[in-house]
Amino acid sequence: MSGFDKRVYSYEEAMDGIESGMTVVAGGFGLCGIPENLIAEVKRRGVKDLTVISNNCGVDGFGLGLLLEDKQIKRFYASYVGENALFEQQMLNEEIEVILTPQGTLAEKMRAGGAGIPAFYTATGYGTPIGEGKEVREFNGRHYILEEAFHADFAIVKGWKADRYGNVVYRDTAQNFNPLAATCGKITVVEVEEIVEPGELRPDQIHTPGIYVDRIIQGTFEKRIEKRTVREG
Amino acid sequence: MSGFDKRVYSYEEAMDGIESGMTVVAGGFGLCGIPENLIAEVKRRGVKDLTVISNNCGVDGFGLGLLLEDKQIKRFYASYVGENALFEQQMLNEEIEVILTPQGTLAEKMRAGGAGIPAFYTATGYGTPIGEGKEVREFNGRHYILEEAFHADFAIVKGWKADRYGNVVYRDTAQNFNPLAATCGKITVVEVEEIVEPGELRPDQIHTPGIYVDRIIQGTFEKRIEKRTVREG
Amino acid sequence: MALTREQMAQRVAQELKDGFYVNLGIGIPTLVANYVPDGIDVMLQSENGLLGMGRFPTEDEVDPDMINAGKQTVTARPGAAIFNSAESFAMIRGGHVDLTVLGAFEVDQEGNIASWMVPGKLIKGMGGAMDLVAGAENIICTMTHASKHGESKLLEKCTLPLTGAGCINRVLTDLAYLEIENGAFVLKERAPGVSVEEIVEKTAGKLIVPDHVPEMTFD
Amino acid sequence: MALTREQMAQRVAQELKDGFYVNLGIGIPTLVANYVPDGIDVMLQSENGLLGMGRFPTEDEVDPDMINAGKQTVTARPGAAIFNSAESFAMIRGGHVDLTVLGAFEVDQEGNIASWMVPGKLIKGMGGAMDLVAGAENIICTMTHASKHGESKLLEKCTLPLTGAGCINRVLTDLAYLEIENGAFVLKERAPGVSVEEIVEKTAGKLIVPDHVPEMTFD
Repeated sequence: MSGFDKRVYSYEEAMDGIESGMTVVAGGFGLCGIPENLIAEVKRRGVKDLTVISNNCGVDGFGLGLLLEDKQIKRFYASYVGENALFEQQMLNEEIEVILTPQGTLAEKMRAGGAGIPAFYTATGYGTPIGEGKEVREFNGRHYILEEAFHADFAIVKGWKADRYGNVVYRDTAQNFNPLAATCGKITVVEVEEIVEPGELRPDQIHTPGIYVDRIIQGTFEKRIEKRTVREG
Repeated sequence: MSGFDKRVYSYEEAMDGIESGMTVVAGGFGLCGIPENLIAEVKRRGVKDLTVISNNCGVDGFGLGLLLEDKQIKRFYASYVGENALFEQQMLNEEIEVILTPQGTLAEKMRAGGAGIPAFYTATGYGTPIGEGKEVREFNGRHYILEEAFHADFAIVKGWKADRYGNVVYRDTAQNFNPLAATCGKITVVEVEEIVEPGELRPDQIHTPGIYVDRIIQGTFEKRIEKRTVREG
Repeated sequence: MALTREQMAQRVAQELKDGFYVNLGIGIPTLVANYVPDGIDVMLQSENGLLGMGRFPTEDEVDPDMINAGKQTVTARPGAAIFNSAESFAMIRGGHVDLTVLGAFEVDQEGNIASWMVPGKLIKGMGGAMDLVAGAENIICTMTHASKHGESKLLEKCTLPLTGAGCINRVLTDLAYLEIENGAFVLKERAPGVSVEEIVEKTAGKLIVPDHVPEMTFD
Repeated sequence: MALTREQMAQRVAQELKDGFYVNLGIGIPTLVANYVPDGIDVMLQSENGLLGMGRFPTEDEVDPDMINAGKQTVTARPGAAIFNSAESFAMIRGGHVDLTVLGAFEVDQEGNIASWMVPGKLIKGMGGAMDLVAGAENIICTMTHASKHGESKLLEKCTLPLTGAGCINRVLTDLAYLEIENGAFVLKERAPGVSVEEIVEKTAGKLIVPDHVPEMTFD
C-alpha cells in the first residue's frame, strides 16, 4: 500500500524539492479555489526567479500576491492581473515579465501539457497582439493560431476531498483551473479540506484521478472572498 | 421553461431529421454504454450512406452491427472492428470504407470537434501507416503528426441519469466515449435510464452539461455483455 | 435621447430567445439578466465554469466556493452544471453558447473589436474576452456610440489593439442598434428621439442608412 | 528451456515497483497481474477509462457497465477512478502511466514495434496500442523470440507496418530478456537452460552479448 499513500503531514514536506528558477502552475480563479497554504509555503521558503502560471495573481497580501512581496516571481502567465497594486508596480518597473494569455487558451495549454498534446490550433487571439509571432493556419476557411502546451516543475492545487491515492474532487466553482493544473506538473501537490477513505468517493465522480497526484495534504483554509455581493434575503 | 425542456417521448422523435449521407458519432466501447435504442431507430429508418464514428461496430445483430444488415454504413471511423463477421465481409468486399484511428486519437478528435480546436498534434501514429500523408512536426526533439477534429450531424449517446435540461451523468465504464461524442454533434441525442428532476444531480458532478444536449429520452436497455468473465465467488 | 444603461440592457434583452445559453460580460451586459422578457428562459454561462448562474446570494447563502466570472459571489439555479475551465472554454470556443454580450472600446466596419488594451495605460489582461469573441457566432457589442469628447467608437478601422478579428456582427450603442454586413454598419434602429443625422455624424465607419430607421420600442 | 507464458508473466512482474501505474495488454501481459510480488502494490489502468482495475467479478457482481479494455467484465478496487476515453488517453499520451506491457509480432533494434497489422490478412485495428507505445516511456514488449518456423522476431528492421517508431526499450521473449540501446539489442538475461548460442542464432537484429549473461531466476 505504501507506494500509493500520497499523504504528507506538513506543508514543508508538501513543497519539498521546490527551487529557485522553477516553473509553478497554480489552480484557482481570483481567490476562489486557490492553494492558499501551498502558496504561503512557497513564500516561506523564499525561492526566487519563479515562473508562475495561473489565471490571476491573487490580491495584495493574499494568494499569489504574497509571492510579490519578496519579488519571488520573475515571469507570470495569466489572463487577468488587475486586482493587485504590487503586481502593477512590479510590472511597470519591469521587475516581472507578464505573458498575458487568453483564459481559455491558458486552460487548454495546461490540459495539453498533461495530455501529451504538444500544440493545438485555436481561433482565440488570431488577428490580435496575442497572435503575433505565432503560426497562422486556415482550416475550413477560418484562421487559427498555434498554441503550445504548458509544463511545470510543480503544480499546486486546491481540492475539496481526496483519498490517500490522490483521487480528488472539487467543490462548486472552486474547481476552475485546478484539475488542469494538476495534470501538467512534474510534481503535483494537492491540498484539500478533507481526506477520506479509499472507496468513499464514487469512482465515476472523481475529478482528478490519483495518477496525476504525487502528494496530498489536509489543511485549513481562510477562503477569502474577493467581491462579496449579496441581495436582500 | 419550455426552451430548456429537452425531453422527447418517442425514439422516432429522438432521431427526427436524420438523413441518408449524414455523419453520426456514437458513444460506447464494445457493447458497453452504447445507445442501443437510438441505433435501432437508425436501422428502422433505413437511412443509407452514413458515415459513422465510433470506437467499434458492435457485434453481429446488436449495436452498430445492426446497421450493417441493410448496408446503411458507407464509411466507418473506428479503432477496432474485429468482433463482427458481417463487418469483415463488407470490408473485404469494399462495401464499407474503414478509416482505422488510434483509440486515443479517436477520443481526442471528438473532444477537439466539440471544443473548437480544429487540429492538434500527437505522437500517436508517427512513423506508422496512420501517419502517412499527415503533417509531421517536431516539438522539443520529438515527432508528432497533425490530426484534425471530428464533426458530426448527429451524436447518439447513452447516459445513466439526466435532467430535462440535458445534464447527464454516466455510470462506471459505460462513460467511455459518450461525453466526447456528445460535444461534437450538431444535434446531440442522449438516451438514459432515468430522467430526474433538475437539482437532483449535484452541479459539480455532471459529466455532460446540458448545453451540449438537444434531446433526452428515457429508455430501457438490454445491456448485452460481450465477454462475461467471472471468478469463483 | 441617448439610452440609459438600463435601457441598453433592456434593448439587448429583446434579442434573447427561449432556451438560449448566454454569456454576459461585465458592465451593461450584466444588467441584461434583469430584463429577460416574460415567458422566456435563458441559462447564463459564467466562463469560470458555471452554466445556470442564479441570483446573488442572500447573506446566509454566501459561499466562497461559488463565484461568477466577475469574481462576485453567486448562486446556481436548479439544473445548473459546474465544470473546469478547459471544459468551460471548450463550450465557448466550440460555439455552443447561443449569445455573447460584451462591452468594447471600439468596433469597426469589418467586425473587428478592441476592448482590452489601451497602449500607454496599464494593461490588466483580456480574461476570457478573446475566447468569447472567437467562439460565439452571435455577439452583441454594447458601448456608447462616441466618447465623452464626441469621438466615434464605430470606426472604419479599430485604432486600438484588437480583441478579435472580424467577429462582431451586432452593436448596440446608446444611440442606435446596428448590424455589420459586408464591411459596413447598417443602421437598424435608433434610440427614441435620436435623429439619424446625429447617428451619421457620430459614426466614423461606413454607415448604411435605410430609407426607414424605426425608433426602438420598450415595453 | 523456453519460458512458459506463466513464466514470462512472472519475469515481467519482477519489473514492477511499489506504486506503479501499469497498463497491461491482452494475452501474456494480462497474466502479469497474477504475479505481483508480495509487498508491492500496483494500480492497473484499463484504457477504456478505469484506473484501479480489480479482479473479475463473481457471478453476482457481474455488471455490464463495468468492463476492461479487453471487453471482459471486471470490478474496480477501492480507490479506483473511472473517466472518459479522452481523459484515459490524456493519461496515457501524457506519459503518466509508469509501465506498459504489450505483445508484438516484431521488434527491431531501433525500438520500432509492429503489433497490429499483417498485410493480406484481415485488419482488425490498433485499438489503443499506438497511443500506449507513443505515450509510455517505459514499455516491456512480450513475445516469442521466433516464429513457429524458427524465424526471428527481433529484427534489424521491422517488416510489418509499425505500431510505433523508436519507442520500445525492453523486450521479454520466451528465451531472453533484452534491452534496446543505441541501435542494438543487449542480451541481459537468458531463460533457465537456454544457451547464449540459441539466442544469438534466433536474433536477426544486431545483438550485443556481454561476457556474462545470467539466467533468469524465479521465486
